[in-house]
Amino acid sequence: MKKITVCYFAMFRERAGVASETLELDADTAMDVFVQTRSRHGSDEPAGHCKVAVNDVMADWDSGVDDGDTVLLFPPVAGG
Amino acid sequence: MKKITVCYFAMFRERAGVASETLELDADTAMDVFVQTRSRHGSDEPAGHCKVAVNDVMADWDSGVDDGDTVLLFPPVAGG
Amino acid sequence: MFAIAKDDIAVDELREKLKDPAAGGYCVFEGWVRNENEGHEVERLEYEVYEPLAISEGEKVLNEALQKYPYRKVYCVHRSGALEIGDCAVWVAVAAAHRDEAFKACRYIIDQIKIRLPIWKKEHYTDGNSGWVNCERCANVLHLPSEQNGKDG
Amino acid sequence: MFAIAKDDIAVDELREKLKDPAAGGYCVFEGWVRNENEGHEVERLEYEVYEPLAISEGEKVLNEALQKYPYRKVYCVHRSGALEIGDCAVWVAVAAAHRDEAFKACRYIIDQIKIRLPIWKKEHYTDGNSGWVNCERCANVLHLPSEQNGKDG
Repeated sequence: MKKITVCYFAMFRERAGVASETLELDADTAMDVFVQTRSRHGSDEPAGHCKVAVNDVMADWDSGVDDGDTVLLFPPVAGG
Repeated sequence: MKKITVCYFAMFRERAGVASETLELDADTAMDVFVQTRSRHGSDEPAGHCKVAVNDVMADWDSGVDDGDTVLLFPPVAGG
Repeated sequence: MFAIAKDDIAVDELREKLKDPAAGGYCVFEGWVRNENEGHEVERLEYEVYEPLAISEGEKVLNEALQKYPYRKVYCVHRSGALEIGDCAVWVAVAAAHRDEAFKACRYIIDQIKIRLPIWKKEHYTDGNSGWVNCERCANVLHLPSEQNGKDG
Repeated sequence: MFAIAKDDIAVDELREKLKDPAAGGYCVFEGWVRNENEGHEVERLEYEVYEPLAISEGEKVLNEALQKYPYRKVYCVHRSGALEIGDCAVWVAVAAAHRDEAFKACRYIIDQIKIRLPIWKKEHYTDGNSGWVNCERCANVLHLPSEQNGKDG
């Protein structure tokens, strides 16, 4: 198990009811974090619509995550 | 012979030394007017680079011209 | 230069920053808050922006545009916070030697900003409802295969 | 609305004319006087405009753009007279529901204005020379066959 800080944005944050939380997860990749926190961010969005960053750097869904990392889960963006 | 008022613009006007003049020309089309006034507007530009208007309406080079018409000869344009 | 603005974007002042004696073409795009979206009457909206990554990703977009369509100067500002109908939500300005690069760089930048930056738009409708707006490209993105294999947490 | 301006184009005021609550995209193109053209150092320039036909042909271009890329509002102003480096020679603004029409209509308008309107540009160079600038499309236009048959006057 790894200690991962997960940050939720926009609709994810509204559904989770918190902007961030630190969880013990059995996660190897950013995708694992996304899937294992579904009951928190409540999203049935496909991950392909969403984006992820690890430690404030944009990342791929198969990017690895380590103990102590911060994973930012971004719902579908809509700038402009 | 037809009495045609010919108006010169930009480099054509500079070369002709006048903005307009009324000439007696044996001209059936706007192209005839362009060609027969070459010694006035001094242009060796192909007509395809230039434009013509008859009585303040944009015209084609094969547009007919009548006695009393005003033909405007436009050298290559460069707006913008 | 990419920036996030918490208040009205000062378009008149910003234009001055683009001035360049070697620039012959200047193209601006502004995104304005419309009174309607997909059949819903919009009253106002809110942008949520994750600034650290919006700015770094925004700067990346500007640099990509520079490589593709060499320009002389660029400036882009995106709003955060509450906006009313008619407000300017995003402002992209490019000054280039010729108009072709100015238009193409400007278009590239706004297109990328809309799909890449961590910015979210919540619309408030006149009927009292509200909703987060989906990315315009989402309809074209497929589910990722690896997602199906994950463990649900 | 297409207009010819004898003095500085008041871009800040003109922007207000495009405001429309149903417009989500606003695209502007400005042509600025550059300090260089085809290797010549430019000091200043003059535009000669034949107003009656520049305006009617300009309005025609705006209408064509409306048919091709339906927009909400449009405004275009072209300068006449003497201009200095950095001055705005032409200003084209389009407000549309979405950005695609705004960009495309704006581009269509400036492209057509440059090749169709009876407007001529005389550049004055720092070396004291001056010259009328040729249309950018001229290189692509062929001699007309009928021209060879004409009688020289």
